[in-house]
Amino acid sequence: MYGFEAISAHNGWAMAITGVLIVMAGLAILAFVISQLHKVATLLESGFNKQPNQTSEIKARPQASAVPKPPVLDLGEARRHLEPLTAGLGDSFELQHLYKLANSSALPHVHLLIRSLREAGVIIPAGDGRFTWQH
Amino acid sequence: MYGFEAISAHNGWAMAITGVLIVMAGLAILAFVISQLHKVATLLESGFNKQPNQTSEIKARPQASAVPKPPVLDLGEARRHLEPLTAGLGDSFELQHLYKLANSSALPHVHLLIRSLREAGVIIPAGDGRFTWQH
Amino acid sequence: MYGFEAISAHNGWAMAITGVLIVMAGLAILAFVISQLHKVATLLESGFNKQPNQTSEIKARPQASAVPKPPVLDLGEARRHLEPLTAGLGDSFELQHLYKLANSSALPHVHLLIRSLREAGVIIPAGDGRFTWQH
Amino acid sequence: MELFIQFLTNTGYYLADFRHVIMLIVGSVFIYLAIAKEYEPLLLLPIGFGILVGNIPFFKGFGLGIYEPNSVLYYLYFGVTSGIYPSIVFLGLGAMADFSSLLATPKLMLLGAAAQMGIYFTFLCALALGFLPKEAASIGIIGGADGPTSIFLTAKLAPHLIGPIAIAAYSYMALIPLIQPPIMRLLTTRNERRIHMPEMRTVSRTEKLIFPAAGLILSCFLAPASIPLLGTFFFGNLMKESGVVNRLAQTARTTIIDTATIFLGLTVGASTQADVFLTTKSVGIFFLGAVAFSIATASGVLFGKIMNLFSKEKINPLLGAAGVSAVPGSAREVHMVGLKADPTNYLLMHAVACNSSGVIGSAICAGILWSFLVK
Amino acid sequence: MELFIQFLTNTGYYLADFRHVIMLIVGSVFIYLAIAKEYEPLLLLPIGFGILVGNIPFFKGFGLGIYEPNSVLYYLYFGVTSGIYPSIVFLGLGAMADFSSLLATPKLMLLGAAAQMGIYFTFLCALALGFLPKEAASIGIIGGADGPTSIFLTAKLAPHLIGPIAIAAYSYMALIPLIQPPIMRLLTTRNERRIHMPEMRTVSRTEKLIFPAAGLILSCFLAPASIPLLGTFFFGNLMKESGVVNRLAQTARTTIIDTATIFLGLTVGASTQADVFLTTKSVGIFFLGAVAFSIATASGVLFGKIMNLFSKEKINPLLGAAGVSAVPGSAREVHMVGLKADPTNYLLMHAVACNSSGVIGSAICAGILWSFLVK
Amino acid sequence: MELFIQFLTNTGYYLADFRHVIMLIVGSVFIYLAIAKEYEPLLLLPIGFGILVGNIPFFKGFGLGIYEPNSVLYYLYFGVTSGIYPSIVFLGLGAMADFSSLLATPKLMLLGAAAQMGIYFTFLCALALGFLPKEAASIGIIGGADGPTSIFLTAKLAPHLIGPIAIAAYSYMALIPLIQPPIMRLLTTRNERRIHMPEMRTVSRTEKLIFPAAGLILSCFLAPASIPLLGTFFFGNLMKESGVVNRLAQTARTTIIDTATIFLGLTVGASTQADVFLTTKSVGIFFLGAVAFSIATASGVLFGKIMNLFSKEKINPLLGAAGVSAVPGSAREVHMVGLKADPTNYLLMHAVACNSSGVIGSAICAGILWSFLVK
Ligand code: NA
Ligand code: NA
Ligand code: NA
Repeated sequence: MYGFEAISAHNGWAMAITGVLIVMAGLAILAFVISQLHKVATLLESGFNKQPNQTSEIKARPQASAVPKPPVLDLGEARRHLEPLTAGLGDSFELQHLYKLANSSALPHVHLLIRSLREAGVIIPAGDGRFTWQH
Repeated sequence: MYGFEAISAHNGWAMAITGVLIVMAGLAILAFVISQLHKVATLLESGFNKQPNQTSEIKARPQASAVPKPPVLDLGEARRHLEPLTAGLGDSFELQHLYKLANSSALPHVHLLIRSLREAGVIIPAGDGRFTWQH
Repeated sequence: MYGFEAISAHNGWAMAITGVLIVMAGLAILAFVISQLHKVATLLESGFNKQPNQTSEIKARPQASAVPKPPVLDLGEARRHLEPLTAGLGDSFELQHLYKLANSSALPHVHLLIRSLREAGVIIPAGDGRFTWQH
Repeated sequence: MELFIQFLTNTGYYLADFRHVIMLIVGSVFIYLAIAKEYEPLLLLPIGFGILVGNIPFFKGFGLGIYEPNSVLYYLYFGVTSGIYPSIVFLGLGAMADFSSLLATPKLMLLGAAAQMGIYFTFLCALALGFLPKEAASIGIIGGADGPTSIFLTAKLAPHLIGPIAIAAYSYMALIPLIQPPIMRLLTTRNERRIHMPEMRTVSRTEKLIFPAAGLILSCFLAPASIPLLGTFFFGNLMKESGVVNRLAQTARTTIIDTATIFLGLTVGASTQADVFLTTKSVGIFFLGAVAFSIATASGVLFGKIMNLFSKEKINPLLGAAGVSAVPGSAREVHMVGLKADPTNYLLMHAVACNSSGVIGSAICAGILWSFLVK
Repeated sequence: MELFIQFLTNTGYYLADFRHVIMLIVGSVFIYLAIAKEYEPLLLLPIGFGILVGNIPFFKGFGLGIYEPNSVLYYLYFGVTSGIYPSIVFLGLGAMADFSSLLATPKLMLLGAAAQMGIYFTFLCALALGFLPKEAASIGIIGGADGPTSIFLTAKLAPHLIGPIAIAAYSYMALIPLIQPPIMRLLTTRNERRIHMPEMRTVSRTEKLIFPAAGLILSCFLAPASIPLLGTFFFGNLMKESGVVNRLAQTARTTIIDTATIFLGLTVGASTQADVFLTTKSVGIFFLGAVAFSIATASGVLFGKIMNLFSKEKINPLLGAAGVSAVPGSAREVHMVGLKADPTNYLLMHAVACNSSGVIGSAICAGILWSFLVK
Repeated sequence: MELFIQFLTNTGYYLADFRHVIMLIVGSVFIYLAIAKEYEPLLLLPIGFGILVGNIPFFKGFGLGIYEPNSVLYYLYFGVTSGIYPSIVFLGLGAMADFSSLLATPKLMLLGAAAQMGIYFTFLCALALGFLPKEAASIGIIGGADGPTSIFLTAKLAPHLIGPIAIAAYSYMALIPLIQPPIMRLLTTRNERRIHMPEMRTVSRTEKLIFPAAGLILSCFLAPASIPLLGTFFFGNLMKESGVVNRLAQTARTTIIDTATIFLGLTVGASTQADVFLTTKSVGIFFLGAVAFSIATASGVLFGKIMNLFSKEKINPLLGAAGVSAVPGSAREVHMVGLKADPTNYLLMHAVACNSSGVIGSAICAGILWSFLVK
């Protein structure tokens, strides 16, 4: 069976038209929702912005409770304290993560510390802007 | 059943001899074909060499139609034009690919542009001689 | 069926107690064995330490039999000798491995050679402290 | 001795006939296009070599062929017939995709929808040519210009056509630079091609984070049957945009998609065994594939012109051609044609937006057709 | 026209009911926690999105749902029901783990053992609440605070509960920072929290090399049923420590574990279809999950205090809380609480030792319970 | 209480007998050789640890053992029994292989062919010792000195022997440095060993691009049954040489082959359960394995000498020993022995050429034997 006959026989017209309508409708709805998204976004921003503050207060908290502890600047010891923190991040990690963890573990002068670990080559690049521990 | 008896019973001699002959013949043929390959190669070279020319003419074409457009040298804009091009290449890419794409997208002074993107650290190494966009 | 009735009916008490005992016992044994491990270790050290010596004698052997061969310092040739060695190591490798292989292949002045290959950019970093051949 | 004879009668040299030769040539052409012309090499090279592998004559019932259970190829091919590879490829594509341009100019989505008309038009043509409905739907989906989507739907509706449909889909995707530009020029005036699109607004991270979830729910509530494709697609994109699971997103857009691509291409190629592939049906499929791509392009462009009739803010109708996706080929063609008309006219980013919606659009169509015809 | 109607009646919009809405909200909350709060994002994000995917209403018997054979989700979910994913995840965890601190202070292993009491206590509670023994065991294992272990045992004993148990396990692991500290403080005096642990000795390479083999043999001789978890776990660790197969260890702790994590999370999430998930059993499971974590923490801490009664060299009882593993969350909590009591008190490394033994401990418990209840 | 007894009677401590102890020692030796001696660590380490895992005594019919359906090990082992892992490993090997030296000196291929005589000689010996034909063929293939090839053929012809044959093949590959040099010295004069090979011509990219396709067609037309190995092998090599799909080639030669290697090694090791492994057959297999390697080496060297009788341009017969592949071990041994005889004699590149052809040769032999014996 061929031609229009075949099409009608298999209910082709209905399927084609319905199909077109549905995909049009679907993407139109999606397009509309997207166009409204920035409004929803602004509403939610607050929610997502909680994170920075909250982490920053984490930073604040231990900083407060931490009495400056010079000996930590001995890199060997520093590493022994930091390395376990990064275990969870896989074998390579981004410095900002290490920084967050280090802070939450209340080590003093974290910035200074990590930088010196970098300079001492204890923390080495692992490509893609990630780093790993020198073995 | 053991010994020669077992071998003949299982048609071992035939299999062994046939097997040796076939593998010898097979690799001999292969060796011969390989030894002739460089002739086929020289014939085909032309075909494969079409590519450089063809790409180079691609280079040529848009260059012609492109009026120098200084503002593009603003790296931010440059990136907005180039980054989508690299989407198809996965998250990291080789500079030569970016270069080809950039050319075919008719941006002016592509070389200059890409170099400055590198220098500005907008394009950063991703190991294995590949590069990616600084995020 | 609920409460203690259910527990006893399903032989729960037995399982719970047995379970606790077994895991306790198991980890206790493991803990004890671990605490003795360093003794076993010191015994075995000898075994594992054979390796360095043995490799070092490998180093020694060919060195002896190798008459200094200046032309090898032509990097192109050097590469042709070394690259196949690294085939087995995958597409990137650690310099120390290359070094070992190079030694066992009795090339002269291996250290000098590899360093110059690095400097000449014939061997390039591939991230994670591994290296690969410049293509 | 008779062992020797018997072995020889099982060699390819003895079993080969002209059809194998034809297919081996086809495979070689694919490889040549991939390497020398760099047409979609990530697809054409594996498929091309797969065609070689699949068309080495062998003694059937031996456990070697891709259609013989327990053969290695059979198991690797299972990822195609089950729809797993397409689903995984979409995971990786999602982890690569950047929807900012789409989020910035949502109305371009309609162009992505319009381009899908090619699917239904081809579906009707296929019916008219006497294909069964399920076959016709699988052929129509070629117009979506999405390899994985075509393979997925065909695997569900007409698995015996996976080979020809996949080959047709990928061939025409590779030929986009030859197919689309003439159609675009034919249907647009120089002035239309010169229309500049407005600068895009920057999109907030939150929008990018909400989109995958919203997109999944809206698309799949409408066409649940597109879950296997859009579910992983939006999941991959959320992993990428979230920024908190970078190692997963990284793996998804590298190893995972690469592995799926390798085995998808190799086995789809190998599924084109001469005896099942060289049929009149395949000829029809290739003819209809060309129709599909052309109509899809045309309807996208024309819809763009229609939109201009009703909205005062004119859009460049060329963008409609990018609605067929064929990522990223068509977007680049649109960009090039636009540049030809006006060297300062940068359509690329907007074209990419149409591309993305084209991908979503044809996945939805696959869901629709599947639910129409599954019973 | 009736086709149109019939299609609409198959859309999610028509099929959805309030339960789907609930689950979609749950999924969104998981995603929100993962992104905004960064609670265990590697787990919560895939699971959360999986919940969305699994709760899009669709017409059953269509080959779409995760419980319908031949659906893509069904095949991906097979890695969960068969126990393959958990086993592979343990391979990667082993290739990441560093046992030096455990090797340096073996007696801390007892704390890891003690924390497992939470498992058996919860097991009894579950029985008392009327759960069947196999269900009760699967619920109890939540107290092990190891996602893969819980999923593995549940897949073997009570596959119909994989969804709720996995969700409960991972939720509470994400909530460790809220659950553990109060319990620790409640059960310890300030002076106990201030106890410093002695400097650790350095561990020789040979010890690290012998441990995986010794650990495998000792643990699995006792509980052979834990082979699927501990076999790969110790294998991964040996690959890492040996230093002679770095490329394998590297692949194991990156691509392999990432891939398993992606599909484990996605499909476990998708397995929470509203109709099978929203049951009173799930409520009970969540309640018991909280019990499990609390008791586990408590028993770890209390056992630490008991040990102090008998040994002159006092240990810090807080470390007991790290015995529940929940790597690395609990170790960090212990460290933080210790620091609160005395800013110079660094418990992290010792807590990590307890963590490791907690992982081994609960894998052994899974083996024990499985062998008790399999018949 | 009786529960406790009953549990104890299921522990390894109760079930273990001397055979388990033997196997555990064997496994430990493998691990020791891999780590301390660095003999083929990528193979010996996973296999060694697998032997430990497979020989922990457990209660049968429990769903734990590698031979019990539904066990995790059973599913992972499926990649071996189905032949998928070997096929995938060859994909990665192809993506690593560099055929330039082979393309530059094609006649060396004959040495690779000659070395395969070891396979057929061992096949006859095995028959003579009373092994069944299918077993004998699987044992003979050990002479190919290719792990994946041996495993593939054995999985097809005599799956019950996978364990011993794989162990034998890999053990002798690790022992190449002890087996080959004496044979080489025995069969060659100092002057022969000192023969220098001519400088190699440089090979054009086009040749490298044509070779994979030509190699596939020529080898598999002759022995179609080697498609599963050579199909992926040449595919991997084309991906590498094409240079247009670097990301795929890169994934193939890293993650894909690493993953296959890990699970292949682990499960092959675990398949050596004491009760199925410690048989007189295994003893015979190990004896025949030694024969296979020795004969293969000898026939390669002798064939080199024969070639010298007929061609005026002499080749160094040592190269014949590299025809057994055992990549890259044998090539290195040839190089070393050559250096011993003349410190300026660099045979490495030519030896690598023989290696490559040895790999192709034994894959063809696997195809031949399979097609002989499958029926
Ligand atoms: Na599309
Ligand atoms: Na635990
Ligand atoms: Na071989």
